[in-house]
Amino acid sequence: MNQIFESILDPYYMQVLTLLGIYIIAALGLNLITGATGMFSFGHAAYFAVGAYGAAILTVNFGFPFYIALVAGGLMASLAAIIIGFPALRLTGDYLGIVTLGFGEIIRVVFLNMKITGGAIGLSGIAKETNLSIVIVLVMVTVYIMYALDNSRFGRALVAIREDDIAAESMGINVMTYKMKAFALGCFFAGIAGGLYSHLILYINPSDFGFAKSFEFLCFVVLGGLGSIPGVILGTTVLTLAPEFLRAVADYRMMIYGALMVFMMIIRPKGLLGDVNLHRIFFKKKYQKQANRSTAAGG
Amino acid sequence: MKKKSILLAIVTILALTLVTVGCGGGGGEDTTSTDSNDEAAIKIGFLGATTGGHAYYGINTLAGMKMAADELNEAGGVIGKQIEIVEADHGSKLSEGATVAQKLIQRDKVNAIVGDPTTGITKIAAPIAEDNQVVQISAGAVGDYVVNTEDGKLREFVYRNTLLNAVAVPPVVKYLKDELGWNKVAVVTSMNNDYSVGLTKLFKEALNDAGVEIVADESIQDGDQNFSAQVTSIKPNNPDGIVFTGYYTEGGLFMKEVRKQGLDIDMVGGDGLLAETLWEMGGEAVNGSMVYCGFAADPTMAEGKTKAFIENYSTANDGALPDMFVAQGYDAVMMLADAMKAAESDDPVVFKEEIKKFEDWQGVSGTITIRDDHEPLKSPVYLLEVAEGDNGQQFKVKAVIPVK
Amino acid sequence: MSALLELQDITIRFGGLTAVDEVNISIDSGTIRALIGPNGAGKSTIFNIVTGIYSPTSGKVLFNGEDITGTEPYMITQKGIARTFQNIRLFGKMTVLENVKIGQHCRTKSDFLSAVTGIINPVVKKEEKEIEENSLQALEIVELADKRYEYAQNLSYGEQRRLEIARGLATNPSLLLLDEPAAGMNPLEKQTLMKMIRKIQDMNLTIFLVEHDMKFVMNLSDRIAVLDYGRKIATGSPEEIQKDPDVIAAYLGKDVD
Amino acid sequence: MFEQQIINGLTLGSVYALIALGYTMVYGIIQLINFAHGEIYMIGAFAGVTMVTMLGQGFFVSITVAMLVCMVLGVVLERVAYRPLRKSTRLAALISAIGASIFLQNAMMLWKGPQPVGFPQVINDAIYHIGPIEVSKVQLIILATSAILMAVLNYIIKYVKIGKAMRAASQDYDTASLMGININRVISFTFAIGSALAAAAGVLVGMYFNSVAPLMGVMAGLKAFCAAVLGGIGSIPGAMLGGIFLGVAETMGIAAGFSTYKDAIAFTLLIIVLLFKPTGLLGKPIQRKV
Repeated sequence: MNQIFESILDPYYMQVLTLLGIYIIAALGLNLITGATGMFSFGHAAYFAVGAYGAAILTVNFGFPFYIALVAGGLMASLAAIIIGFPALRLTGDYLGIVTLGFGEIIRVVFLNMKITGGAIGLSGIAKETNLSIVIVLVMVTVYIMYALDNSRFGRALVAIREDDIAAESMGINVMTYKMKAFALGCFFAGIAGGLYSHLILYINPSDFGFAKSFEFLCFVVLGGLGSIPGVILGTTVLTLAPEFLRAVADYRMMIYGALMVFMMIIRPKGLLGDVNLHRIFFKKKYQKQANRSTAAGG
Repeated sequence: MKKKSILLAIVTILALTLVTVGCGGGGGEDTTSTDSNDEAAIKIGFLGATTGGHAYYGINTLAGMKMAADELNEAGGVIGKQIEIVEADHGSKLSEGATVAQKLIQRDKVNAIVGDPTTGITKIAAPIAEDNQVVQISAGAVGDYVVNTEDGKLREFVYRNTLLNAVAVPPVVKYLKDELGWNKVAVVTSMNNDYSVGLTKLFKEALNDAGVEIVADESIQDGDQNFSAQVTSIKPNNPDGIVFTGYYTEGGLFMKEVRKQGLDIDMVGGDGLLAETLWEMGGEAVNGSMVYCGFAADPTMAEGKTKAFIENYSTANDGALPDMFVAQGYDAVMMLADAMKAAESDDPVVFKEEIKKFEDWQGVSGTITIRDDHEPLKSPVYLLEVAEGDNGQQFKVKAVIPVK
Repeated sequence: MSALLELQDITIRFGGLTAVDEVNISIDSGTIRALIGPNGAGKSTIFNIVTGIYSPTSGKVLFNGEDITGTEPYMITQKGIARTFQNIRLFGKMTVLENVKIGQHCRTKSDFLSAVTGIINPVVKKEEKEIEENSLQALEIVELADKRYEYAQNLSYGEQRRLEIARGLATNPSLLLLDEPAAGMNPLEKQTLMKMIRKIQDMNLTIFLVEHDMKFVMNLSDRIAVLDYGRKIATGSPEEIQKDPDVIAAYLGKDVD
Repeated sequence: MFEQQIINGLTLGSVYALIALGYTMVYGIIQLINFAHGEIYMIGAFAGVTMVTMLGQGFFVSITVAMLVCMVLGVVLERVAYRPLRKSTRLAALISAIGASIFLQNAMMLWKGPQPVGFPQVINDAIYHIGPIEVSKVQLIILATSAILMAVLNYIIKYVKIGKAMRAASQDYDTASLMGININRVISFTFAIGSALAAAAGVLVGMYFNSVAPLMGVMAGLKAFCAAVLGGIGSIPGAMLGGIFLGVAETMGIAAGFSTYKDAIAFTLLIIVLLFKPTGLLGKPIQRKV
């Protein structure tokens, strides 16, 4: 499958698209946490880093096969999320955001001081395993999983928690366990994306996973459209490719990027594809009937 | 349910292909080069940052490259072709480093890349340059696993013209012990700085070999502004000098604290300290501080090529002196030109063989020999000292230590 | 007719304030019990104690004889006690049907693994269909079935009240707590609500009702308990309560002699 | 040794406090985490250094001008990046704040170049000995200026009409506007005061550490925000206490040899406090009405 891509695309696009696919997987993970369940997670890059380092150390130091290391990296990220979730998920709103931001920085500093991660010198010599076809397949799998979750009992419970957690608890949802499951699951995808990242870039350094990267993921999700799968995909695509398009303006690149973010937020506060929901697109006729039914009945 | 998942897959593939088409148009040729981009030109790509934390090194390396390209083009170019510098900025971000390397090779079809001034991004670009058979010369990376891979394989297309710390540290330590009589030293490392962590390792080995005792081992962080705690704990051990392996901002502030707490000892460090910022931060406290590096612009002592280079640069930059990155950026382009002339070809696969044969190659930043492990043996080591000059503080060459 | 729910001298203090003081209430199954009293008498507090949102300083809550004092709210719902809220707490950006489906949550099991394998896993598909049917049934009772795909936040006030009841019904409870269901409704809507509550009672459900509208309470409830400043001052049939001097004093104040 | 660290800690802490006040006041009124506030602190520092180097002004003139420049900048920032999003979700305003901070960082880097700029000696430094402790003149000036500014702020908040309006708005945004308070003017004023304090902090840090860099605002802003939350977001005395507390704790941490974990100290401290007292040291617990 990869040869097809190699023939039509030159490696520069492959590199950009592969990175884009990786960011989409991580952003969809964050969308499950912040978009569906409404929990502010400002430290997403830390779980991305746990996956990146976890998978890389397993393949480099212990000779694990790539796919096993990748899943192991995801599971390690989920484990980290559960450990951090216990204290953090008792808080809500901005306070949860601040605590997750804090834990994100603590994880970065821990990686900076660990021997096995190579500390400040970083970890290099990682084998090149990630290519565009693997990433596209994993993006589609992630999108399918997120879509399936969205329209399941589990997904509905998460959205109920976002809308009103006290009412959700009174309707028999164990809010704490569901928040923990959503957090661990979202971070699992960040871990997988991290594993793919380290086997694409082949050199990882803790400074790359600071809060700047966490905010980057947050921007993908919020700018794309909280809770909307197509929105998050479009948001990630726009914000990852903008720096490439803006290369032509060289020095002004990042300045325009910042201004672009402010501008896009103002014209679309709900995100590019705010309330667009895949489910409603597919079942247009069902919802159409509702529209004319409610107008007819003067509801 | 079946219909839904197919529709879903189509939406995702559609999104991705839409992107490739969009991306194709966007990538665009942006050679802000010295002259028109005719096909006949030899393209040399600049890999570095002009924004973000490492912008300072990038901007200077680029200046040196452009100076060399202009001189070569005025002298009729290389093997009949004009030299063209292709710029790109990765904003000091690791992930963008890989993207820029791919862009230079695939979109701009460069013959060679000069960059990155830092070890991290050089290591990211090296496998990409190696696989695509494009020569990469780093004008700043001093860490390990640049010219060779982690599993010991030598890279055919990746070289550098920097003074390696492993080459420079032993002669410097010998000089400190024999000439300046340092027998007890304090070592200060910036923990979140890979350059500093690596350099401390080398200094400790050289200090032990030379029999110099390490009486204090303190750590700081890049971006720290408050070193009162560390200096207070060094003071009671009264060392003869301080080995500071961090960057210039922290170095200057550290010396300010050392003088504030009444310690009358000097500091020695690597090229991380090499910038006016050292005395802008430290003021007179850094007078007497020593820095070894691969190049130092000292018009009074320089001769031949180096003298001309310094004069040309300072006339073109209203009196400013070129620093090591300008010189090594300049030398990198000149090395590429000489290799192409010797091989009479601008095909990296061909002229890379010539680079391996460099023996006492005379550059503006020193004489360079590429050893058989592809590492550069550069001589001499310039030991500089901060002193009050006519227009304020400047780096003065304290000693020129030949490297055996 | 055994007592479905018993409150045994329930007391709760917030800091120095005693919001509920030694209250004893026992409700027989199948009946409609109302709880009335002036504002701030502690009515909603008692609701919150029964549903586990507050745990009482002292006293016990028995449900079917089982002590459920201080249990987690979501477990109390699983045991069969559903509630509505004084100020409506619906899931605004979810459709009417989805709101009611949440009620079915404690009656179903599939989690994220089964969700993902949902396409091919028959058990999950059957469960989803069941949830859909039960939810539609609940919506039929409150006559909101035709608005099933509308977002809950777009419904009118009366409709939102009825949706909350439907959501409670979907947890197929044995006891339904209604917190001022008739508040803010016009007389016509109150009529339909009364009819609906009677219909619910016929499905042998027990109803525990907090309400201010005396006419509504009087001709709907079987027995009424009256609360004043956190203490129970009277219990009895609607007729007895109307004539009880303490109740009149609590509501209309004593004549100054 | 210990007392010396306390002094260093207090100096650093008072700077964190000045910045933290900006975060707390803005959050108190519109519940917005103004991530671009760190950049305003940086621009204040640059304004100060430009006054000193270009126009050779003394300490007082440059700090006042820096505060004025940043007051205007703060109001413009609110007007452009936050007012349009006042009705939308909090995350939308947050992303706009992040965009604004990226814009300001890179604009400054483009104008003044990426490397740090030296802050010349504006005050001839002298060391005073009080018992075992050595306090430099610059440290005294920082402590004094911060104290004065905080006192002035307290006065404004308590007794001046606009200050009372600010407190009213932070209690209940809508009711305050019903009471005839021009909310937009109050919010602009809050941004102005917060930015002025941050600018002062920037000049003081520039003077104390002789270094001013385009990226200095990033970490300092984040830590000051931690201080604001530590003290109880929304509470002005809380921000002061949180800032001092954080400054001392961080210096103690470095002295105890944890300098490699320096950045993590602030966050660890914050998390511990938040887990036991979710609304911070002085924050008032908000009971969620059911």
